[in-house]
Amino acid sequence: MLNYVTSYLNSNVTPGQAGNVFWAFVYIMVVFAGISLAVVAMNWLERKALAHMQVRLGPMRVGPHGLLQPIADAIKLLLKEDIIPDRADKAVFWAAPFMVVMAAFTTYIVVPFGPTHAITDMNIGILFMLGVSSLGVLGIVMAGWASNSNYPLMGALRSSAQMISYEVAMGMAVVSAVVMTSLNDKGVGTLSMIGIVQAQQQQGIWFAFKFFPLGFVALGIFAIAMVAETNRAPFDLPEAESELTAGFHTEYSGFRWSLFMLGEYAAMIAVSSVAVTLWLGGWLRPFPNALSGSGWDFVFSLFPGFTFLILAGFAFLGVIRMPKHPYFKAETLGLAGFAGALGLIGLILFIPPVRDRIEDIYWFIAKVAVFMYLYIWYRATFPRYRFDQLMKVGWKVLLPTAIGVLIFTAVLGVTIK
Amino acid sequence: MPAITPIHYLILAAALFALGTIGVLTRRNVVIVLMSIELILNAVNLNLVAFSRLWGLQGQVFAIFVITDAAAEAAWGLGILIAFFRNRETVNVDEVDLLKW
Amino acid sequence: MTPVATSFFFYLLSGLALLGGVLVITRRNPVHSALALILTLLALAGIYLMLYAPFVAGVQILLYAGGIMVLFLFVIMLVNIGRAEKEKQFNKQWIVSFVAAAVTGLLFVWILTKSPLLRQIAQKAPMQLPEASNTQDVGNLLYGQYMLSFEIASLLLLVAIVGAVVMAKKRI
Amino acid sequence: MTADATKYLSHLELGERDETFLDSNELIINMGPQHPATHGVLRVILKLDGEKVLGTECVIGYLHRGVEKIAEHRTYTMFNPYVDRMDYVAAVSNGLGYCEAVEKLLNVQAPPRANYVRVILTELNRIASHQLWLGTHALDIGAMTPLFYTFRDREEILKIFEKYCGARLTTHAFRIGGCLYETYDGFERDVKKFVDFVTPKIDEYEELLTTNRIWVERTKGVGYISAKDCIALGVTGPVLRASGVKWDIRKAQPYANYSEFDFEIPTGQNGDTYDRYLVRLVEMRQSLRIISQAVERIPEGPIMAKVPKVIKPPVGEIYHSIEAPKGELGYFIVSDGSTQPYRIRVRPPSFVNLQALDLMVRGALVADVIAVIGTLDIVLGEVDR
Repeated sequence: MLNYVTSYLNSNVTPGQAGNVFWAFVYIMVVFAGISLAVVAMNWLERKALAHMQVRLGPMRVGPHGLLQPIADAIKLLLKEDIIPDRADKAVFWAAPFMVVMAAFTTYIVVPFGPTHAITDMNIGILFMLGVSSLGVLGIVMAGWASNSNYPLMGALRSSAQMISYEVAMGMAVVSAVVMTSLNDKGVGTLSMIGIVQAQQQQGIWFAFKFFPLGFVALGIFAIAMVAETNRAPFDLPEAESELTAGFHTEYSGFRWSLFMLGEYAAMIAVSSVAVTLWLGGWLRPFPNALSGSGWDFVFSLFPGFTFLILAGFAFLGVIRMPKHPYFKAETLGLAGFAGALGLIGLILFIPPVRDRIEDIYWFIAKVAVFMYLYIWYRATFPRYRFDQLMKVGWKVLLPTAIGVLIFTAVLGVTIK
Repeated sequence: MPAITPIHYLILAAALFALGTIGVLTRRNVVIVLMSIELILNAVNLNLVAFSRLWGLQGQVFAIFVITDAAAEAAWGLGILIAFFRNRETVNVDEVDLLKW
Repeated sequence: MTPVATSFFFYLLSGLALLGGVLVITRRNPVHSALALILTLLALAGIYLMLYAPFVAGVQILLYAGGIMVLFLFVIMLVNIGRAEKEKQFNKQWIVSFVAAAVTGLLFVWILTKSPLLRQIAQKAPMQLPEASNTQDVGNLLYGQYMLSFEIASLLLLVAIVGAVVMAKKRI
Repeated sequence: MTADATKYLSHLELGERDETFLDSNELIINMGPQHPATHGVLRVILKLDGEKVLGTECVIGYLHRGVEKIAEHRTYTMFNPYVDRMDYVAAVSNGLGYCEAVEKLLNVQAPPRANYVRVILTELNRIASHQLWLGTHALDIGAMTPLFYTFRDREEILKIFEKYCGARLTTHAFRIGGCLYETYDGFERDVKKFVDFVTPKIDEYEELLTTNRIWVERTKGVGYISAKDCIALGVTGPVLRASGVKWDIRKAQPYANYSEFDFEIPTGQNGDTYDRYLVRLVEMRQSLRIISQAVERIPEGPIMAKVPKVIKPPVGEIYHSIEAPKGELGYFIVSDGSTQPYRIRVRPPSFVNLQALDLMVRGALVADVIAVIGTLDIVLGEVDR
């Protein structure tokens, strides 16, 4: 038994490929917990960043700088009454949020956080990812229909139309990246998520910069389509607050509503990781060619530790700037503790064995974080599209561009190689 | 439990096919009739994929063709359904008894 | 990726598939039928994975569950009338149809269990299908041997799109 | 959607209801009175074909307090604070209109210094009202951020109001015959500082919106109304001017001492939501121009004219209108010679402008209804009174 557990550690494949059920389970648990935590952190970050962009402070009361706000929110949502409308279709109404969450979390099976840090590596990785994330539409349609109310129904109709339309452009952009993987000696590409990153490693270039500007345009199309796919501003028509009150989740409350939010944020992280994997080199560190050599490797491997130290520095700055009044004593101590914890993590990340294991995951998360920040930024900047304009952008701008990029990529791939 | 042989898959496919046939022949709602047709197509797909386990990948290729056909059929069937519904305000298949109205 | 606990997953998935199938043809509400059909489709996708056909499984999820079924739900929501649920659900000849279909099904099962040819099949050793290059192999076949069929299928889809638009549009 | 509400709707022909919304079947949606984008308690019944609007019906009166009736039981002075509660985001303008109407009835002239203070406060209030409009309008269209920017800057105006008369929103700043309070020390400095502060901020709003592609797409060509229709419906204010009619009571029939200032009346050509947005932004700049001229030239002297303790206007009637931020705000006062008005009728710009809603949104999409309600800049307190 113990042998079964330890034997995996010596292999260099994902637990799913190794067929090791124990480690696969461990990975699933870790990823699930990690994504839930990321959603919570994202919630806090979004509120804070958005607030600072909008000349306000955001959550400040619960914990130092509102750090405990997500926990307070979670408790509030769990304790709220779970209202099921009288004339709703109970079973479907009940199942819809779970469908959304399931679709969002299942995609993480194939997300490669590192060369071996994935639950499994599927031969059809990216196809699976697109397929499962498209199941999220079903949850939204179910929610809108089961509520038996006009606004949710309209939200669901908008949402399904929107997501189906943008999936097409998204798929085309993905295909152009997959075509790029086949530009090797054998001429054989791959759909596997790990394989795609390895192809970028072998070709020595991230696909965003391959055949410039083709790869970059494809990334741009994907980055726009993924915002529409996750129903975020400026494509948040299904839940357009000023038009449809709250769209498909108007009738939801409490725990079920929070499941929709969980699903939405998890889906955001999922599509961002697809973008990172396909175009931005997944777990690869930046500048692998220009700054190569073991010296630079060492420098880049120090990044995770320094990131945490900088964060700890910011938290410590917060401690210094805290009012000296005794009323704030508990908060000051809490923030100091938080800063200390961050600093400690940063120091641990400098220890060589940890440093080497964590580096891949760090670069992956850092790249995803950029996309998550973009989501917040979009939300603060853009007004909302109207439905017909949204369709126009999807079908008349993004799709033709994506097809053009695909054709040019294929032609260039055949001629230049 | 006995090991799973292709026969198991074929029996499952047969059962799904029978269910689909029952749906097509007995239900009045056009939408459900269309969905029963999807069931039948899936039973066929399962057969093809199960045989491809024995005789190579051609079965999978045919399964993909069947899925393509299913998509075309769904689009067209639902288009007819909407046109029909608009004219007759009903979705019952046994009320489609005129060639022209 | 080798399948583990094959018999357990086979019975689980086929149970789900059959449950979904039964629900599809018995529910009054077409939305419930559609959701049951999605259950069947996903269970079948799982079975395809067990049969070393990951690409078909992926296409099944992406196209069937994510595409076609959303179309179904969309249309059901458009034509959903409360009246239909209160009407008679089965047509007049349902007894005859049921018996005929059930007999067909039993016939299949009988053939599958008794036929000597199929007994051969049962004993035939499964082929080694390289799972890791499944997509590439299917792609080679699609764009090699079956190129013409592939193009015809694309034409079929085009016809279907045009046809659906013509049918469903109010005023052309 | 309850049955009783549909019964009285004439032009929507809601008698026949279908349970689906395909083809000839319409969907009827009740927008409001509890809806985030109806600016209060407006209820709009929408008849939709999918997302296309076939017709609308406004149901108003959820905020009706009977202001006009209350006036008949109050003396002229006692009624003064009530007018602040009509258009509560432009309370100063309301007060100005009422005070001037009664002054006209009494044949009293406010002293010049009072007129200058009145103009400064009213124009500040116009900016505040337009800022609130811009923030909420942008929020309705989906841009969250301008709301916070405009509220940050509106706060400075409210601070000046608070320093001047003690209230921020329902100011009750003016009295019949002038102003009750002398300006506080540093009033001029505060106003000048505000002008310097807010001028770059208006550019900031423009930076976020004017050339923003999505904003332009959402507002250009949306909610079109021609100059002819505007005049036929009695629509006034920025909505009228954006359709190309150069009509501003400050220029056309100058009141207070507007004739002494140099400012321009911005007009648009297209009569769509985008032009109304531009017109209002230019109006804010013009208001700043008026304020800076007024604050430079503010004369010394009394702040209150000689007005009898008990106001008893002679028998007669008067109609006096001013250019409120939202349009022509008119007061029609009938006096029977007693201390209380016999009848007061208010011509509220929001109420009249709201009539154009149906015309502007027919054939548009649901999202446009929101944009048009926003661009009409209605305040339900004034619509319902």
